[in-house]
Amino acid sequence: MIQRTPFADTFTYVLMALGFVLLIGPFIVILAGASQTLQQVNSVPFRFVPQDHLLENAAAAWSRASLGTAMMNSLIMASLVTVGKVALSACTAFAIVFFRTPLKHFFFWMVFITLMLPLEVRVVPTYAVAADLFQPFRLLIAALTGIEVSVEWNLLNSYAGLTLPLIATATGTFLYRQFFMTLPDELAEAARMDGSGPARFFFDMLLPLSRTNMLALTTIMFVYGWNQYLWPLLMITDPAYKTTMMSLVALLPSENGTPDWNVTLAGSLIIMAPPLIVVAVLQRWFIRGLVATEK
Amino acid sequence: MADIDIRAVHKSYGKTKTLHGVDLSFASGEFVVILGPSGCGKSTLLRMIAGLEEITAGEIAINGRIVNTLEPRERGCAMVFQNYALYPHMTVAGNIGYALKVAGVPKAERDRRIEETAKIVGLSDYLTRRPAALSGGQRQRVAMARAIIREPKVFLFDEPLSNLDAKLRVTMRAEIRKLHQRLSATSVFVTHDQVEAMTLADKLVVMNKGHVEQVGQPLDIYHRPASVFVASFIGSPAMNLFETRVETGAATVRFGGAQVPIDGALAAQLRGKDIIVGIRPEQCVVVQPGNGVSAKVDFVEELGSGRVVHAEIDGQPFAAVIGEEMRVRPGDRISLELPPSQLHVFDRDSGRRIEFEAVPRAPQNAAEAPVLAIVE
Amino acid sequence: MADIDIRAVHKSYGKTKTLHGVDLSFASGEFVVILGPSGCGKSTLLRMIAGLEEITAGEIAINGRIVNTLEPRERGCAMVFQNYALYPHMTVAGNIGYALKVAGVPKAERDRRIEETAKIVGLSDYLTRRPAALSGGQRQRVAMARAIIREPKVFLFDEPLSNLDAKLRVTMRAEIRKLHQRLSATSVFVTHDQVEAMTLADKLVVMNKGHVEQVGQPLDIYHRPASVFVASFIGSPAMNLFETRVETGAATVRFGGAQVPIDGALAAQLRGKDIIVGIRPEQCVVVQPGNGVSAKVDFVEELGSGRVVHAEIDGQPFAAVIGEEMRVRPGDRISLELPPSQLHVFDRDSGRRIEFEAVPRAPQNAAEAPVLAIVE
Amino acid sequence: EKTKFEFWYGLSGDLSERVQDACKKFNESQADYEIVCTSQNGYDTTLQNTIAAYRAKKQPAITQIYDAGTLDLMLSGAFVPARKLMADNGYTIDWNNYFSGIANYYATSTGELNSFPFNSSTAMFYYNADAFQKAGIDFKPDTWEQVEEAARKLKAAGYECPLGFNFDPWPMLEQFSAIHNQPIATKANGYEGLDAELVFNKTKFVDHVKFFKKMADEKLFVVKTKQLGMDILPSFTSQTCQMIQTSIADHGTIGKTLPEGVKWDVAMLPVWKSTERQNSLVGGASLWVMAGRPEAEYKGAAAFLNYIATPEMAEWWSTVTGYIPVTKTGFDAMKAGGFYDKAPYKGRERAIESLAYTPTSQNTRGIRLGGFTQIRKEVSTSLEAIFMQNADVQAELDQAVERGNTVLRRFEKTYAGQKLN
Amino acid sequence: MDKRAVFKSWWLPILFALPQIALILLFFYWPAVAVMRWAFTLEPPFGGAAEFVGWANFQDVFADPFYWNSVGVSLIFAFCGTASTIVVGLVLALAVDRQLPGSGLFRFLYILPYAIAGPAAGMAFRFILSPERGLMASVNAVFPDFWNPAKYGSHALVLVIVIFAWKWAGYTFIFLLAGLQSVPRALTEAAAMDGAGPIRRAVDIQIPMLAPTLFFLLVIMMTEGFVGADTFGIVHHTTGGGPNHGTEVMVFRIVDEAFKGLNYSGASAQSIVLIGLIMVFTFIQFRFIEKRVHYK
Ligand SMILES: Nc1ncnc2c1ncn2[C@@H]1O[C@H](COP(=O)(O)OP(=O)(O)OP(=O)(O)O)[C@@H](O)[C@H]1O
Ligand SMILES: Nc1ncnc2c1ncn2[C@@H]1O[C@H](COP(=O)(O)OP(=O)(O)OP(=O)(O)O)[C@@H](O)[C@H]1O
Ligand SMILES: O=P(O)(O)OC[C@H](O)CO
Ligand SMILES: [Mg+2]
Ligand SMILES: [Mg+2]
Repeated sequence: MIQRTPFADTFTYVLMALGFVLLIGPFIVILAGASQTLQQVNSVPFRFVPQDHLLENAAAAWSRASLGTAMMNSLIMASLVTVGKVALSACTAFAIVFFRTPLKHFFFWMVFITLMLPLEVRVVPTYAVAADLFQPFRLLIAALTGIEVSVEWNLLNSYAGLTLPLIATATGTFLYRQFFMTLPDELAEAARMDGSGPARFFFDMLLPLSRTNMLALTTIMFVYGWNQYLWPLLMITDPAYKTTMMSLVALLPSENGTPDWNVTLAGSLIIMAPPLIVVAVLQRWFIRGLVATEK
Repeated sequence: MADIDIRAVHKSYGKTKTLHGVDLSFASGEFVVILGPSGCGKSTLLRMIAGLEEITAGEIAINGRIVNTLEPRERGCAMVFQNYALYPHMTVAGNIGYALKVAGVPKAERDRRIEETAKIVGLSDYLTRRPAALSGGQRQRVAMARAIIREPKVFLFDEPLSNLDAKLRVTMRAEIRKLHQRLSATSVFVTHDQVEAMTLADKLVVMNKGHVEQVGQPLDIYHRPASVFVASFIGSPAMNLFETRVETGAATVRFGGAQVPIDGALAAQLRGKDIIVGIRPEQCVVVQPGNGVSAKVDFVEELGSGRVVHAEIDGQPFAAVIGEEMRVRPGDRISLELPPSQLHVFDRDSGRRIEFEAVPRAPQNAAEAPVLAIVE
Repeated sequence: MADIDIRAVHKSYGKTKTLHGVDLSFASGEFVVILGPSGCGKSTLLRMIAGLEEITAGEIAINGRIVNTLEPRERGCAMVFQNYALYPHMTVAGNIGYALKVAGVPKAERDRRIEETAKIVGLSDYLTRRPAALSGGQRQRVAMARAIIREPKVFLFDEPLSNLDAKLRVTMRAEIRKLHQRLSATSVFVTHDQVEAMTLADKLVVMNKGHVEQVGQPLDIYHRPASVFVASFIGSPAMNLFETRVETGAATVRFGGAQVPIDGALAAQLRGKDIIVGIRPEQCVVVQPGNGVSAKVDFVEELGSGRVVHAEIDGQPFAAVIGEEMRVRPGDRISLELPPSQLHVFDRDSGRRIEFEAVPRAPQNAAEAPVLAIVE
Repeated sequence: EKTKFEFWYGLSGDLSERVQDACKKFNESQADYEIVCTSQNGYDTTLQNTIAAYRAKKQPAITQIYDAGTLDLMLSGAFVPARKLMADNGYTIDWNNYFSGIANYYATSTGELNSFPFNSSTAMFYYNADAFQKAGIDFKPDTWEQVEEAARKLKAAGYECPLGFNFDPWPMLEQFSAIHNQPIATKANGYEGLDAELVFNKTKFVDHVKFFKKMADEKLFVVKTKQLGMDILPSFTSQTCQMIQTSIADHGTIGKTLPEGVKWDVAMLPVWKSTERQNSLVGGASLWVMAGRPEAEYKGAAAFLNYIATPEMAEWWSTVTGYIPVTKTGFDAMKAGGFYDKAPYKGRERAIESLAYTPTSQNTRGIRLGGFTQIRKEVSTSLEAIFMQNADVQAELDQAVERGNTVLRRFEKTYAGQKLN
Repeated sequence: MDKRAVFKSWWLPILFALPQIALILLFFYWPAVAVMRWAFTLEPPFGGAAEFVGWANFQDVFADPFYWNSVGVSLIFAFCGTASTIVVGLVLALAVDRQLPGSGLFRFLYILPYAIAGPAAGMAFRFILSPERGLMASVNAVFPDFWNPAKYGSHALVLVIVIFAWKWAGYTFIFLLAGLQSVPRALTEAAAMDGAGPIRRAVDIQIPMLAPTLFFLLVIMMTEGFVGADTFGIVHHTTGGGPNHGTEVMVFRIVDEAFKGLNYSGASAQSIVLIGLIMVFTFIQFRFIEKRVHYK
């Protein structure tokens, strides 16, 4: 469009620059702070120029908060959540979309409702369930047969406990459902005409076709898994299973008084890095995934 | 190659009825076209033959065997979908060969047959491409190849040409026809394009609102539409139709200030009846002013190869095709003769055709068949 | 009302050139149709006139004023978009009146003009509806009203009918024409539908691949296509074209086992030249076997109102329109006469028309104008 | 194969390291058991995690519960009483050897110890002697009147923060009430029944808070919290503030953290003039043995508890932390050894002095209230409102009492039918 | 919502859905049942026999002024958080949608904060907006106590909202940008021909066309603000609900009440009220707002 709008253009750049300052500025402050010495980081006014102490601060943070184990655990947790969610969601969405069973709508709503109630709201009893996974079954069996079974399975302080309750929500299922709904009916019909059964269709058609969605969901779930805070906080008492979010506390300037924010910020930079990298790298799919979940 | 019998077939989606008792039978090797406006149930019928849709009531038999409960793959039908439904993540070869792969045909044999089939549809050079990298016509061909490779007894086409541009459509039409001749499978072709229907069909089925309106050869249907619906649906520009009443005295109707005679054997019986009279724009003849029905010209469309006069008679729009040599301008008054032999008469209540003389056929005398006239 | 001058206009998107020097000039009040295949640059040209697209090189003047750098709103053009681009969140009245609102026209005055305009396009009863609650034709009318209310000097239409069904298209075509007559603004109408182009245009511009192929009156273009491209693009079924060489002896070409004479004033100069000869299917005449060009019938398309014989001559496809009374079947051999006056000759290298006699016009004698012949 | 068992504790930072040392020592001392010690980073989280783990049947064999959680544990039925454990496992402990002031806090009405006093402390008053000298203060701050005077002088001498304080109710409410013989709740601070009600909104505590408020308004007393960037302890060790009241447990840390050569001292908490000082409350935590563990673990737990109660370990523990020895013999041994005369440890004996200042009364025996964590939170919230948002002292304290009573009533109802023993 | 093309097997869908359904039953519905049970009993902290108390827990909750305080805080948090994320996202989306040179880079950058966990962002902002260092120190030096989230509840609330908005603005930005880009270009062109300049077009055409997206974001962000993982993480890590309950959002209060206050029953009652609130909100939003936003 022919537009002679120097004012509007300038204004647009000003807005975008302002957005940059607001949204990316904090990263710069963190980076600057994380690369300064104790004196520099505490000087008023703050100097936004990064210095060259990043590595030593990072090393200090790494050992103070034992970030080695924490990063590993977070990585395992985020990966498990991602893989579990991606796999289960695809299966469930397939069942919901491509079959006409009497229970379909029931399942659909059952899954849908979970969208509205995140873990935070039902964290207390979820904890109890994680502590004694088979309790419902025991109660069920006892109620049905009167027999007291004594099998127990405890998920506290385990990767299963960290991840399973997080996998048990519907976000991914919905992403897949939306995608499956956009596939033309004829695709399944053509496959049927070609003699393919449902399972074959799932593996031959749906999975390869949903690659983009998988990447999107991977990004979303990795960020989600990595950033979990409350659940590990409650769930993990064994330091061997501590996640990065839990080590944040250890990173805060210690109470002995040294306000070594440079170390704190360096540590937080380390903790932020993996999801940041994932989002930056998979951004294209991630955005597509985000937007696809909308409709 | 198989014959298909459709007996009293009904279809309902929940409470909405889509097909209300369809009876049809297609002979082996026939090219059947099902024509009808959008939403009339064409696709539904086709999909029921394919086994993609449950049959609510009635039965469908292929080669004498009732297939109501058979899975699609057990029916020996192949289908070409409107949007082709190619598998976007597979190559052309993968698309064509998928049915064989599912059937467990060994790779070598499969590759051989894929190549063979690709040759038939002229895709040999494209086997390793993805559908996204193909043009519309090529995609269409892949869809056909995918059907052909299965050597089906029945070919089903659901508006396979409607996504192509006008030129390609003509070409592909010819190709489908040729293919049919070559493979000699029974073909059922669904469309809402009357030109497609007329040019392709051995047998034409006209549907409307879940009913079959008329079955027959295309030209028969063009010349003797069985109902007002068929009359207005087939032919372009559409047949002129006007509601009127046959005079009680002579068997004529008043129209555009003139008495138009309804002649023929049964004409007398029509006296005093409410009817709808139709005439195709091509059959109207411009005569000296005062001699026929008087029409006021609204505008004229030049088609190069002819012109269509859009006029008004008794306040109703009326179209007539006239030769190029006549100078007609908006606002002019012209006189039209409506040859009685070319009139179609329909019952006003039922909309069904009233057969009042043998068959109103194409003009038979030399004067009306000008091109040949020169030659003779 | 304004005239438009387009001078040596080029358009590039990055490195791809879309328009390569277009020179056109439209007179005030003219109805210009730009016709061309998809992707030829029609919309680009239109949008450059509108100010929606930058002009890479050359200039466009409206009423003598060069508008290259003017914003759309400063050019006094109104545009009807292909999919209407109605504001879905505004009522019909809101849509129609938006331009006035932006211009700060007081509410009372605005309402008056909205009503006036709505009346013109027959939308008075729909003013409070949202576009979503309108039919295709009504939406089209809103789009028109939105353009009309601004009393533009220039009306631009970008395929405004292509989203309508066949029937509505015919109606709206007529309405646009009427409106143009009434408003007497200069109109530029883009389409790829040749029927639309033929029926609407005062002046027809045929474009191809970013070039203007021909400019002229529709019938002129139909009868004297300036290039092979125009010849094949206009007319349906398309003109038969075959490459050949004029005999060095007589001014004839060999075709289908016969000598077809190329007569006319300049014919002698063509001897020994490589040319392309074209003839419209409607102009071929079936003659007694042995008398003309021999053709093998491939298949016949029944259109009801006529039939198209698809045949083969010298291995090339060839179409001819014949009357209904002739029985022709696939495989038959027929003889065709190609009247020399109806032949179009093109240079084989440049594809441009070679004018070898005055004007090959529509048949002038009564025998060739059969319908009227009866009357006279 | 060693029998492994878990020990959760709430100490963090430096003190956490010392616990780990103790665990290591124990593991090295014998071949049958292995204790796995895990810090839960705070007393309240330890209680919280212990409960969660108990509900999940994943409780540790031993857990460290602070004073405030005592009643919560006592009524839980989720523990093995200390005396029973030791008896069952064949250890003989001289239960009377514990300081009565300490034992009383954790013992039943019959004097039976349910848990093992481990890290006991009391609140003390720390001041920077160098600053006092520079400001020309020549007295020790024994009374709050003197504290005020010192504060004024310090201020006059240019010290920005004469006294730093936070909203921790332990020194401010609990210890203050004890040494001034004020009740916190009826029924002997809850020892005599679950139907106790909070009353601290009607005691001298109210005036005390008002005094603090006045001082704060005059910028003589300054709020120092983590949220504001620096808690009281660093404010003292960084010499920002010259006086603080905090646990004797911090004595070690302060000594280590203050720059070499800075003179500082520790005193008993000040009292108001003309008040008869009472003994202060024992703070810190005790070790509980949780029920529901395999028998073998109890053997190990008993061995561990026995191990840390040995005089050598008790002395080591008191040396490396600021905690006071919990047994009389331990204390005597250390005193005899001249421990309290040596430089870094000098002054710690005042904690015991404070604890043993008078025989315990109804108001100084301890606090036996359910959900006391929550009550503390209500109090500190009120204090925060008073000092940060200028809320009315009486109204805020009334509210804290009212809300605290709600907690008590819910607790009473939850354990309806249970008797305090 | 039904697909026409479906397979007929009845056991296969069950097999496919089973893993997730099982997880949902176990970790969602079963806990939900427990919440219900606890809400009507007095659950002892260490477990054991719990007494049925009817609505008493709810009465306690409703009688508690701090509960209502947390409702208010949550409302402010969710509303302001939602409003600021949407406004910032919208402004940036409108700017980037103009597709001036370089805007692609900005688009790439704006989404990055979304990757950051609430607590981590909280920690960073504690430094960045700390009253004694960082940016605000200079301001505070001139106007003492101009900014002191440790002291003033309102400042603290602003702080957590800023963190929330920072993290989520990129998210709304992406949706709004996608929404803008799906507005047919012809519409803005039509408006341009009708004489509207860029700002007028934004206000008259683009923003109204975004209504469905805005509505969607409204629902999502309100839910996120009320019960989102980040809401808890931010509050817990940045202010711990203080000062003086100033930032005590409902989720925080629930967790705090349950795990710190050992009052599982009261917490469960609050959970149920919260769930009810979310449902009411969602309902209101769908019932009254959605009606106005769909054109097609
Ligand atoms: N799955 C379905 N559920 C409910 N109604 C349906 C379903 N499929 C089709 N219909 C309805 O049945 C009728 C016939 O549909 P059908 O697809 O057979 O029409 P059609 O003749 O093929 O039309 P078109 O030319 O538009 O493809 C339509 O009114 C349609 O709305
Ligand atoms: N924004 C653009 N960037 C790059 N190429 C473009 C752009 N817009 C159009 N083109 C190219 O310019 C050529 C002409 O496009 P234009 O839209 O003018 O064609 P058209 O004649 O209107 O075709 P149609 O009938 O399909 O609308 C096409 O090849 C198209 O791909
Ligand atoms: O800091 P401590 O270990 O002395 O403990 C202080 C209080 O007793 C905690 O409630
Ligand atoms: Mg259909
Ligand atoms: Mg175009």
